Amino acid sequence: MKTLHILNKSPKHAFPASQCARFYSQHDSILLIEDAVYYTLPTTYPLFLAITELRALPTKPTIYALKEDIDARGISETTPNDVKLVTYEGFVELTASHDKSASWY
Amino acid sequence: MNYSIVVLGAPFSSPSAITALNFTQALLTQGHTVFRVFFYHEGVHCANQLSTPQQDEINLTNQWQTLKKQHNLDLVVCIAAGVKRGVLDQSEANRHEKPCSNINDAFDLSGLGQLVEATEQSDRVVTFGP
Amino acid sequence: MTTSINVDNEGFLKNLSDWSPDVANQIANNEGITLSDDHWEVITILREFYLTYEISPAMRIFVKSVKEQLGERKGNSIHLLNLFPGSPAKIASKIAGLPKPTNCL
Amino acid sequence: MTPNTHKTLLVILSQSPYSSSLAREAVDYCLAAAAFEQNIQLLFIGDAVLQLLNDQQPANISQKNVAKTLSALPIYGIGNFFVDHEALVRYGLSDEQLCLPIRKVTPRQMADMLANATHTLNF
Repeated sequence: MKTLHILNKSPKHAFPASQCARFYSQHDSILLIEDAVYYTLPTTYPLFLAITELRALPTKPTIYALKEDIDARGISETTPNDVKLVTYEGFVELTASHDKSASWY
Repeated sequence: MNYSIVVLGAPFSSPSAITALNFTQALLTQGHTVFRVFFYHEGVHCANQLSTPQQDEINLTNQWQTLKKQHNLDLVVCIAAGVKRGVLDQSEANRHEKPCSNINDAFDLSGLGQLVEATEQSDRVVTFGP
Repeated sequence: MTTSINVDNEGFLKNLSDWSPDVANQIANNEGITLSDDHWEVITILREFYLTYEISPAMRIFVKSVKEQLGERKGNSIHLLNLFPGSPAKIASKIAGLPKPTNCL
Repeated sequence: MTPNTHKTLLVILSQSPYSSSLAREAVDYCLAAAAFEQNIQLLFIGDAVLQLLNDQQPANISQKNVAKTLSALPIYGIGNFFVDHEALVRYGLSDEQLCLPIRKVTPRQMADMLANATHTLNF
């Protein structure tokens, strides 16, 4: 069963991201919304991927970010290539295509 | 698919109150159904009809009310969390001897059993954290 | 009879610290109940439950607690209904000086 | 509402007891779920292990005792308590300091619990 992990807190909060990483199973996905989209900045993204549990996964986690929140914060130019942007429509589709969602905050 | 939404953030303290509204709108646009939107923790403030943002700011309470009119949504505010934070309907205002009520009539005050039922009855439950 | 106790429109104590056995007798009188030993053993169980867990028990748990401490003959809803007609958990809680319940379940 | 035994609800608690009302509201949710005979599992992670300390005396900070109310859950029929072992170690807590009988779980087991749950609620 696939879980969509939803993160909404900025990188200053280490806990939600680390929990999301610890609960991550293969085939799950991570969606960054609200201030968690700041994880896509060039300086913070490597730190996010370096979270021990994510680094230890056999395959790289699938990471999405909410386009509306990225655009709102003026950071659309720097989104890393491996972060997939989704609109609210895509957000809905992600919740439907995963068996459940877990919100870490 | 049948969804329930849990809103834990208050307008102006957390973006999640707005995210939850946008998400619910997108859900309905795509033809999904919403079993219930449950307002808990600080999310109960979304139901306060006395909230009066400036005209060029979003009024979340009114937006939920409009969405309810269009889609007949079940908007439930946890009664314990609501009353403790000053979100009361007329019956609770009478019961607790308060001078006025303030809940927007698109919302119903009810017990946590409504959240239990929502998790039981829905295919998906999406929480918008505080 | 006229009472000097400070209660709200539903007869609950406004200040829980006002509670005493005398006050309990007055609240009971307001409810049309004269407290007997049978009432008191139940009220004592309720107060102990509240001091232990800081919550008022739901009806099912109320019955269960009375059954555990006083046995089958008294630990059933008929006995409790006889003692506290109408809504036993609510009325007994009121007399025992527990907080006014939220209109929850 | 009829209980559906095929559904498992995982309630994940992650907040310390007095940082906000969330810890309290999570217990309230569990009590309600118990009243409706739902099949729930409680998992304490991160700061939430601090909710379990059995010597809390919060009267002087004008708070109700979270541990006391948590310890009512078994009477309400909830018996599945799991705790993030690493969080216990992080805060140096031992079993005898805790107000509930708990099972310690590893990150792998926690991920499996989430994977196998029908829904999860995080408080």
